[in-house]
Amino acid sequence: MNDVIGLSLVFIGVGFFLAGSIGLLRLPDLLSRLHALTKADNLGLGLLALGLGILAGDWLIGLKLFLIWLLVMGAGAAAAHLIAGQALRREDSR
Amino acid sequence: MSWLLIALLLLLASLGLGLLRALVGPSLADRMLSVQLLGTGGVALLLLLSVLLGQPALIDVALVLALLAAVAVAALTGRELEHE
Amino acid sequence: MLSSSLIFALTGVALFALGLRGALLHPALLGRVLAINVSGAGVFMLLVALAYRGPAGNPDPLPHALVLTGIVVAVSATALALAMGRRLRQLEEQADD
Amino acid sequence: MIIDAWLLLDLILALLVLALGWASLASPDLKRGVTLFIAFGMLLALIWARLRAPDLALAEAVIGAGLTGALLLSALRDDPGLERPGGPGRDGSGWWLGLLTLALAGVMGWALTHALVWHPNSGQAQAIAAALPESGVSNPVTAVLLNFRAYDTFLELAVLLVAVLGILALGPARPAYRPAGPVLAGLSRWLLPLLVVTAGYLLWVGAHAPGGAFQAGALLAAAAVLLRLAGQADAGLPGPAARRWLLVAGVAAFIAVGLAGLLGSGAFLQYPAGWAGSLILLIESAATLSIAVTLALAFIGGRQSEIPVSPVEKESTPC
Repeated sequence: MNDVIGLSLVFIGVGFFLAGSIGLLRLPDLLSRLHALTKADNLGLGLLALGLGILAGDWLIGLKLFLIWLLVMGAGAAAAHLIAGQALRREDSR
Repeated sequence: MSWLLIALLLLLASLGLGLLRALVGPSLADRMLSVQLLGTGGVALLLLLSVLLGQPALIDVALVLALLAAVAVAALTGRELEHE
Repeated sequence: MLSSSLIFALTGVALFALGLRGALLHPALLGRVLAINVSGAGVFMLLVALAYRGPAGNPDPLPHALVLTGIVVAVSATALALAMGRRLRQLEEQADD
Repeated sequence: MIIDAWLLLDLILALLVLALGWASLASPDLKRGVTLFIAFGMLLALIWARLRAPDLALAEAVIGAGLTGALLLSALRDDPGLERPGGPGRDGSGWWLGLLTLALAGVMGWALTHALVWHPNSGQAQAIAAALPESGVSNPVTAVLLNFRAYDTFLELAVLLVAVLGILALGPARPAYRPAGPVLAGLSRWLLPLLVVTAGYLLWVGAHAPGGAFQAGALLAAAAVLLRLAGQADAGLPGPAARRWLLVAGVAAFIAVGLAGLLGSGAFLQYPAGWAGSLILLIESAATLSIAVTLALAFIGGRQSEIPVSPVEKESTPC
């Protein structure tokens, strides 16, 4: 049972990654791509890590995966700000 | 286990699609965004690989990649010269 | 007979050649430094691919150790090359004045 | 079926890495080229992980994906002239040089294919695995680096020292970065401790799992790079005298342990029985600091004496 739940979470997570990549390719302008991508990826990684944690069945590994997810989320939010800021600065200077 | 391998392939396909944005651009920020995706997706890929290859050390690699992806974006968006 | 080892060994050769061509032909100094890094990555990939034989066996750690030192030397050599490029540019500017 | 899926994975990875390598060199805009090169480095880290080389994946994640890119970007920022064509003219000779490298690649690829298809693996991996219990550590890569082939690592640290001396001799430091805005300042405030703690973890764990002095040192250097990007001109490095000591610490530890071995066991770098593990940790700790300071100074790009370092600094100090 745990295996089924874990695997489903992994696949839903991968689905979010696919959605994010397709968004990155198809959305018309930079800022909408930025929003779509960072949200989809962080959610995708979270679900995938949760699924793998359930599959591993080891709370220590689960904790490590959770910490990595927190780290990626924090860094991702900052990175999105920095990239958006850089894009705006470049537009100003043109 | 082979279900995880399918997940891994799908994830890699997703990263490949994202990298197309890095190749075509057009703006530099688009390419940075693609690098950001590769960082997050790379972490996910490493976590899956660590289970599939039976190498728990790859979780450490995922941690380090997550840390360095943030440093890389900081370097990419680095400010201009101090005295200008 | 296609194997993982062969795929990455051939990719390594291709990267090496790509980098070598860039190191010879890239118009800008920084581009040539970049190209040398790409060709170095090709050599590393060749070594790691040769250390890896089949998914079952444990890979040979000796090439891994060589490549590890190689990665660190490559980054410091890159830094030295960039510092030399900068000095070269300064000397050229002085000569122009 | 399972084997085929792995091969498909390998083919996709190989194609992606080739495309990124090609695109980063073909780009006329060098900042774009370096951005693609950072992606190239991240992909390499994934490939090393795939090829069961986690030690390399760690090093590549820090250096290929981070430090090299940061170095190239700071050079580009400091001297936009690097983008201009320079060096001898190559008009007309380009096509045959390209053809020549293509031919070289063909010959190498043909030879490799033959070698891989016809020749089995040598027994080296088994030999190393058999000698591993005597090495004092259980991570085979660390055993090779610091016991079986410690000479190589010793000389490599000497090479790093020479490189950084060259950089220091070539001129003053690159100009510092502006003080960070709120986002970058916030990021570095919580990222820095994590980088330092992870570096310590990798150094400690290197004895029995992937990690070790190179990865830990590079991670510490990444922390220094982040500090400098956030506006701290000296990248958090200590004063000039301490810097010199730290730069030579790795080589010095190697020489000290090597000479002690010479006196004790009659051979340079021969560890006395039972002491190998502790001596390796001692050398690795010193090497970590040396590598970190070396790479941080490489990023700073020269002596910090001839320019006003930053408005906050009271006086400029020679290094």
